Amino acid sequence: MIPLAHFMLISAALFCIGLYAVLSKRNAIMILIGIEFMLNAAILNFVAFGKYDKLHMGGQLFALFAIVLAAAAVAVSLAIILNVYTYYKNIDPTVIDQLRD
Amino acid sequence: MNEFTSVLPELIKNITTGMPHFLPEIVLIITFIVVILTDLFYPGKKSVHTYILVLTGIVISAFFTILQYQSSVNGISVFNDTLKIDRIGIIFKLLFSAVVILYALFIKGNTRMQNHTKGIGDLYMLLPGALLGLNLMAMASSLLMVYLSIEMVSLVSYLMVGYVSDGEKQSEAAMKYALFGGVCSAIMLYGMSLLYAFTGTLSLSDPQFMIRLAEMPQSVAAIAIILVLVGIGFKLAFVPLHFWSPDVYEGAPIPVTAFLSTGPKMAGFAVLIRFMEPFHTASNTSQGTPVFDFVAILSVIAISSMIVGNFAAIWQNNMKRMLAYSSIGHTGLILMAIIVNSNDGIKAMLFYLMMYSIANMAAFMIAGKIEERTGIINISSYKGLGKVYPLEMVCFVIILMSLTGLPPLAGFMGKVLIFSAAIESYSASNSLWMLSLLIVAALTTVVSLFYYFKIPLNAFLRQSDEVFIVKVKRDALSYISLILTLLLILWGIMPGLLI
Amino acid sequence: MSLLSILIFLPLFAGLIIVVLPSSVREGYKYVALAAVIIQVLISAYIYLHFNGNVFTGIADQNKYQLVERLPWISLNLGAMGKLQIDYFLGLDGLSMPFMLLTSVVMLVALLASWEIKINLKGYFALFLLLDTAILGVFSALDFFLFYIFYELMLMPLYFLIGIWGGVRREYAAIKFFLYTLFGSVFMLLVIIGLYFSVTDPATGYHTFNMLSMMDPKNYVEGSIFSALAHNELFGVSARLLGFIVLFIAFAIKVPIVPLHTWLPDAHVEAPTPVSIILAGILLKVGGYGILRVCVSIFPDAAIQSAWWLGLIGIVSIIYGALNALAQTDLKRLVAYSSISHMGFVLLGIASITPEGISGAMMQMISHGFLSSMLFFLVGIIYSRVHDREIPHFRGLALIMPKFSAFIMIAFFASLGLPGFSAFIAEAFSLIGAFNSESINGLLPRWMAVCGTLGILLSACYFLWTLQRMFFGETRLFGGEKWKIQLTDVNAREVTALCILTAFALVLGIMPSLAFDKMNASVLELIRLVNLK
Amino acid sequence: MPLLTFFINVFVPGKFTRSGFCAIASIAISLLCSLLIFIAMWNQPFIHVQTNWFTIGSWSLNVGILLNNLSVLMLPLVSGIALLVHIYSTKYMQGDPYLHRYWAYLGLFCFSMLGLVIADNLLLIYICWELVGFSSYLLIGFWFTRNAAVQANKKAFIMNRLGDIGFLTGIMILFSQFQTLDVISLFGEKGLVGNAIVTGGVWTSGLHHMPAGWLTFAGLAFFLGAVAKSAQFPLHTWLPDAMEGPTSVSSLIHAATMVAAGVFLLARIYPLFNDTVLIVIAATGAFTAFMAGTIALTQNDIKRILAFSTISQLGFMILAMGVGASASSLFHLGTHAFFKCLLFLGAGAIIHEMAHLKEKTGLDYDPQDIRNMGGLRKYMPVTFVTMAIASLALIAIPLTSGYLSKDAILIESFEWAEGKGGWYRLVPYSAMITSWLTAFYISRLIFKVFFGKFRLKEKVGLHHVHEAPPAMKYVLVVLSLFCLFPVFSLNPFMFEDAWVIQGFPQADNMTRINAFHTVVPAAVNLISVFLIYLCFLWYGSNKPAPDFSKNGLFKFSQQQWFFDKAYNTVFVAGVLSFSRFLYQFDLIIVDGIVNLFGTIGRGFARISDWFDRNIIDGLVNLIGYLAGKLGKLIRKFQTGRLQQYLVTMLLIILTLFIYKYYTAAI
Repeated sequence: MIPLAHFMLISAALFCIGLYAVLSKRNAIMILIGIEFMLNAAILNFVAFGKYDKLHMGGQLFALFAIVLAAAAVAVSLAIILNVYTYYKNIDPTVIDQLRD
Repeated sequence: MNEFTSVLPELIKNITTGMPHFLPEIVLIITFIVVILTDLFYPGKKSVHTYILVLTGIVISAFFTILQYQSSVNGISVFNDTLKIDRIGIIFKLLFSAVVILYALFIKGNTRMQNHTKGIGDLYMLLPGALLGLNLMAMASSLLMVYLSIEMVSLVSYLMVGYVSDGEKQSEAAMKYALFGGVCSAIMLYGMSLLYAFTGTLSLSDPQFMIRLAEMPQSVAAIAIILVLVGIGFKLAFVPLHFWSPDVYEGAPIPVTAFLSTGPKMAGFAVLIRFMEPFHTASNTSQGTPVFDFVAILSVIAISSMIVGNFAAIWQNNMKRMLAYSSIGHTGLILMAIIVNSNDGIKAMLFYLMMYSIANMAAFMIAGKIEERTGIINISSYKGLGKVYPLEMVCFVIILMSLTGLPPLAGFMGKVLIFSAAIESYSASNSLWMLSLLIVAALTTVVSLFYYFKIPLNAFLRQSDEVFIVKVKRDALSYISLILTLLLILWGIMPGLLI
Repeated sequence: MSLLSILIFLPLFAGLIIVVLPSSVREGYKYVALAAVIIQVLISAYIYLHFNGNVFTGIADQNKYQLVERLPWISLNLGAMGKLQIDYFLGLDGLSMPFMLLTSVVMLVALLASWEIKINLKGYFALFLLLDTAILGVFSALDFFLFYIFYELMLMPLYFLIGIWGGVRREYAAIKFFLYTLFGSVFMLLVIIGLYFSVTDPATGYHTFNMLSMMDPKNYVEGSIFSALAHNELFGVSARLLGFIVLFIAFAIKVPIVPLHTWLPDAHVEAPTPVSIILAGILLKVGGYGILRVCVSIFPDAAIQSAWWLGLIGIVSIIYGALNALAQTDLKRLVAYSSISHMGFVLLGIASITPEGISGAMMQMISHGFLSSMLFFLVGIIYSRVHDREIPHFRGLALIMPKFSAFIMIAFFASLGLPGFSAFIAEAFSLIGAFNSESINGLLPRWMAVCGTLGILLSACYFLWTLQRMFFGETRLFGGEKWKIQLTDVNAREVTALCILTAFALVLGIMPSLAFDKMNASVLELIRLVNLK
Repeated sequence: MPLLTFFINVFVPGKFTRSGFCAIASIAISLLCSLLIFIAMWNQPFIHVQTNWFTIGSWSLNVGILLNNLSVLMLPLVSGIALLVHIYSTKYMQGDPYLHRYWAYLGLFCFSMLGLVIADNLLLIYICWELVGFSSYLLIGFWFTRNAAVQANKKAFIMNRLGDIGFLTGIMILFSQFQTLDVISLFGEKGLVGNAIVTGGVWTSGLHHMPAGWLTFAGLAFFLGAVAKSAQFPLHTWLPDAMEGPTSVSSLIHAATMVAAGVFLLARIYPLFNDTVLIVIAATGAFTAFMAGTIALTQNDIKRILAFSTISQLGFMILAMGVGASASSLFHLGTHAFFKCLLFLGAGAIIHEMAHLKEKTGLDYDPQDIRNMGGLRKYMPVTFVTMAIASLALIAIPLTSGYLSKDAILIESFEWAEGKGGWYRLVPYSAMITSWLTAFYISRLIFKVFFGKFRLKEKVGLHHVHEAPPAMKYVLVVLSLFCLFPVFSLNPFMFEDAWVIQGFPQADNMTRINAFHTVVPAAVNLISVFLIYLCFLWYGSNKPAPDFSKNGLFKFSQQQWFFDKAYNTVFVAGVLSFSRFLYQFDLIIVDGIVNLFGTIGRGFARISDWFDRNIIDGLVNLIGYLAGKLGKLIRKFQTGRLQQYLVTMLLIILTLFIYKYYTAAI
């Protein structure tokens, strides 16, 4: 039996790694991956704590939905990034800054 | 597993009894599927069929929603407490339907969208989906549904922004929107997972939710709640989650911008109300310290939103960007009504939202029409347009007056109601936050005048250097915006018609 | 539908007619407007003749208003807040009745001055009539909410009237005017709502926007923000005082007082002549009227507390405005600053809270309404002829425009308080009231009134100096012979307008009882109310 | 009954008449009524008729007319002189293109002056007071194309305005204290002013009281009004400038009537003054009289000499008021009105002729400069005789009216000074010196103008110069009759027998000192006669006398000449240079101060204008600027880079966390 704290630690670590990737990477795809990390951190939490919610299975349910939605979001995002690439020939978000004040 | 089988029939019963209450949404789902199919089989370039179908579907769904109004005085929870149908939710749903219908009309009237190479059918197809998401947001009463509906609306919005990708800017806007949204929803999800971890339930109306949360250390609970607020705030675009909005509003096609500034934003408020509900019932019943001090944090957010939105708007030259900032300012103002958190506050908020969405829609319609006809997107190029488009520009001015909050227009009544609620709350609580909110709201109203009035300034007060040789033709959009303007005047003089 | 409503909405109706008329009859617009305004003058004259000053004392008693009209208008059920009840509530008493007549007459003159407007006639006359409605509404509204709506409604048409038909820097002037006024009125709105929650209607028990209920301390909810007994404080200042200050600032911007006056010279200078006439003739009075009707009546205790400061502001405005007028080289700017100076007397009179002072202030507002209209009209005549109004550019105009010079002499001397004209009585009694104040209620020290007399001297200085520079001496014009031809004497239309104004100023100067009789009882009632606290 | 007709008639001149005839007719009717009233009312109890004018608050202002000795004396005086001037003007102003305006202005003046005289209410007096000033403004600037005229009328009006301020302040004080402005109830027998008491530094009347300082202040304030109107030091400089107007106007307004209004006012409100104020009044009067007399010595413009002389005589009247001799003051007012008017009209006739001459010969010279005249005695005999009589009256030679009134003042002031002693004696002595100066300057004028040779003779023939036209001539004659003693008193030597003096309550605060009654007139007259003689020696000769060189004089006794020379160097030259000095002082310092105030005022105006544009407007703009800056600052964050957005956002959220953490911990 792995203590709950470990799940939490790992999920927190995952979240932070994801966040770091989001903030530091110079590539939109890598940012997307960072987002996935963060999502998965949350999903991990849900599943881990779902153990206390056997009746409704809320955690597991949520995890499933989240996975599906994450996939959809990634698909949409990838399509959009592709679109960006066709115009900019680049997917570095620091370069793409035409819209600004 | 046995435990589960014992509750299974009850669960199923729960679902079947809930179905009638879900009728409007079912209609939307059916419309959605039918539209996909129609568009597949009758792909005509203008997609007239899809257009008509979408409108019909939405109208039917709205009709069912109206039917629900009588039966939902006390609020009905369906689907195991995931959805809650009450009057506020229904009003929101009706508002969404209205906004989406206007949106559809807008797309229909916008020739640039109509002439797009990819055809317009896919965009119509998204409308029922968007409305479905919005409706769910209005009804969501569990964390799962909150996340689900928000993501649904987000996905649809990403697609809308990226859909007519005919330029660098637009694709950039879509990318920013999607990535920013992704990060925010991930953060929100993490917050939700923490909340789930602390409370063991997803339902917001479950009493356990609050009891358990109150047992947690305040700072820890606060972290989870703030993380969830990030997700909601992304939809509302309040400070500091507003960064995406000017860029995306500018980059997106005008009808989409119009939609983004109204639909999802209103839904965000609906979700925020839902999310805060248990906290308030808890603080009303129990004597102890509140679990989370929404007043302070939302006041800070509201004040900074009003300041950032209104002051940054002063310098904008791009019409859409200006409206983006101004809508950040309006968000701050509407948050005031939420902070008051009384029945009056919500009523005031609903009235204000209604005015705001109509005015914003109409404003974008006119701006879109002008952009389409003359290619003008900058306010400084509006010079002399008052003579070319007298009807449109007069409407525009009235709309902007309403947004500023000048009597006798609906915007003024909205402001009065919100201020009334805030002052009432202040006189009850003597909270310093309320007072500072009021003062900032009043000050930023003056500031807002400054940038809104750049448009009449250019359109009427200045003479154009060049002669417009565009053909002045009034089309459906002109008349729709005229009707909306008249509505603003009517509600300003007779607000009793609404409430 | 009482006569008052007809009076108020008649211009709006005419405006709508102008909007829907096709542009092929654009020459007819002004006649439609003229017809509306003439009917308006007739109605207000009728009201004036049937107004019994001793019966209709007004102030805090609804039964003592003339032509009361009270209809439920907005009725919103707001749950916990009770019922939001807003009435369509109109009425006239001795404080507002003179202004109705003033508005009608000045509007007529402004319309006559509008003959010079050449572009975009439809928009112009529609906005003009909308403005007319708003002003009449302000003067007759007794529901605070209604008052505020009319009050704000004035801004919009003015913004466009200045902005579209104005002078070179019209954009700046228009937005400055708008921002200033909005700044005041937004905060006023907060106080209005605060008052709403503090006051209940004794008849229904609901909160109310009724101004008359707000004047009675009995109607205040116990412990509410503006309740006199609760002694609430905001930022360390008594809430009632703060409310008074906020309302005062809102109206004082209109009056205007130093140092909130800088919109005025710009707005006046850039506005087209008719709008300058309306601005100076009526709009400034809205401020003074508001102070009397709202600030002093609803917050009498705070008014007494701050009377000293009000008086000081009045004095500073008088002297500061006059000194600035002395330094101007633009004739219109000079007149604008003289307005500031003259309106200082109004403030001084009001601050004294004596019958003489307040009556003097009322009289000063009325008289200034006629005289400043006349001055701006005259300036407009020169400007329309040669598009220049720099004082040094003209000399010896009396030789080539004798009739015009005669009118300008009348206007100047009437403005500087020559006996026989209304301004004299007004200024003298504002000052007498202010002086008397120390003996009667001890609000204003006597030196204030003595300082105020300086304003009379200074006004003589700047007006006479101008007269000497522009009108006397041998003719010498900046534009040479060309100007000499362009500077034709006044025509029949202008003479009509000027004669109307002169007649009013003169009649009121010789028979001030025509005005005083109508307002005496109201003024006394107001003072009784204030002293009642 | 005469009251009613009179009331109607007073308003007739107010109507703007287009022709001189109409104006003359109306003023004649006024005169007739005035005379009737005068006969009916003199030494009768006063009549006071009131009507409600308007009500303000609960206080009603009743106005009406008050006829007592004071006003009924003034009535025929004003209307009489006005009539004469009207008649005179028909000729004098003939041919002026704006003649109808002239009549209208004169009408307005007569109306307001008569109104001023009979008004029973301080406010009404004030109104007429201002109207008088206004019509004077119009008349001074009648030739509005002349720059000097316009400057002068502006100056006159503004200086009068300064006085009006004082008047108004006085009214405010009285109103505040007594709640009425009615002259009778204020100043009548048992009036409120008399009943008010000053105790312990508090001035109390009924329920109202204020610090006693305000009593003095009120007196001074009213006096300020009188100072401006009657051209006393230091507000006298407008009067010489006002000579830019037509001469007939100068004679009516600036010599006979309007300037006397100040004295009239003092007489009306006499009970108000306390000792301090009275001393100020006396001192001011004495100083003005002396100063103006000295200045008049060296003037060359005929009208200016007369103007300074007027100031000087007004000083006498004010002085008389100050010493409590109000009856003599008013007496002098009456006599002075006639002879000064006559002098002006005579001067007008001369100027008229000189101007004609100038037109005919085309020479360029100043028709008002006495240095250009001389020997006119032969050509204008009537003018000469009448003016001579007037001059004698001015000098106060026995048998003239001036003798009666001026001696009355002198004697009473000596008596007053005797009662007070000390420095107060300066007042009568300076008055006495002034009357000698008077003798000197007026005879200088007469001799220079009428004696000797015409100084432009080399260039033109004098045959062009002839007597004034009949309308002017007869006016002069009539006026000169009024300069003689019988009109005022049957006893040519005792002023106390004059009916005017007897018509007013005698000042009883001084003891009659018989010695003065003989010594003073004797001293005055003897030295005056001597001075006239001296003048005749200097100016009446055919030689260029003012040049005090040895060969420039008659062959009179050398010895006397030495005496003269010593006298000259020590005394005359001293006086003359003092006179010049005073004139310079007047021109540079007093006028300079007035102008300085103007400049300072304008400077202030500029400063406040600058302040307005830069500071106040600047503050407003600064707020706008700051708002703009704030907006720009916020825009800085909108870099367009996604990750920067996210970082900012997360940092803010982190701050919120920290804030929450600490507030929760506490």
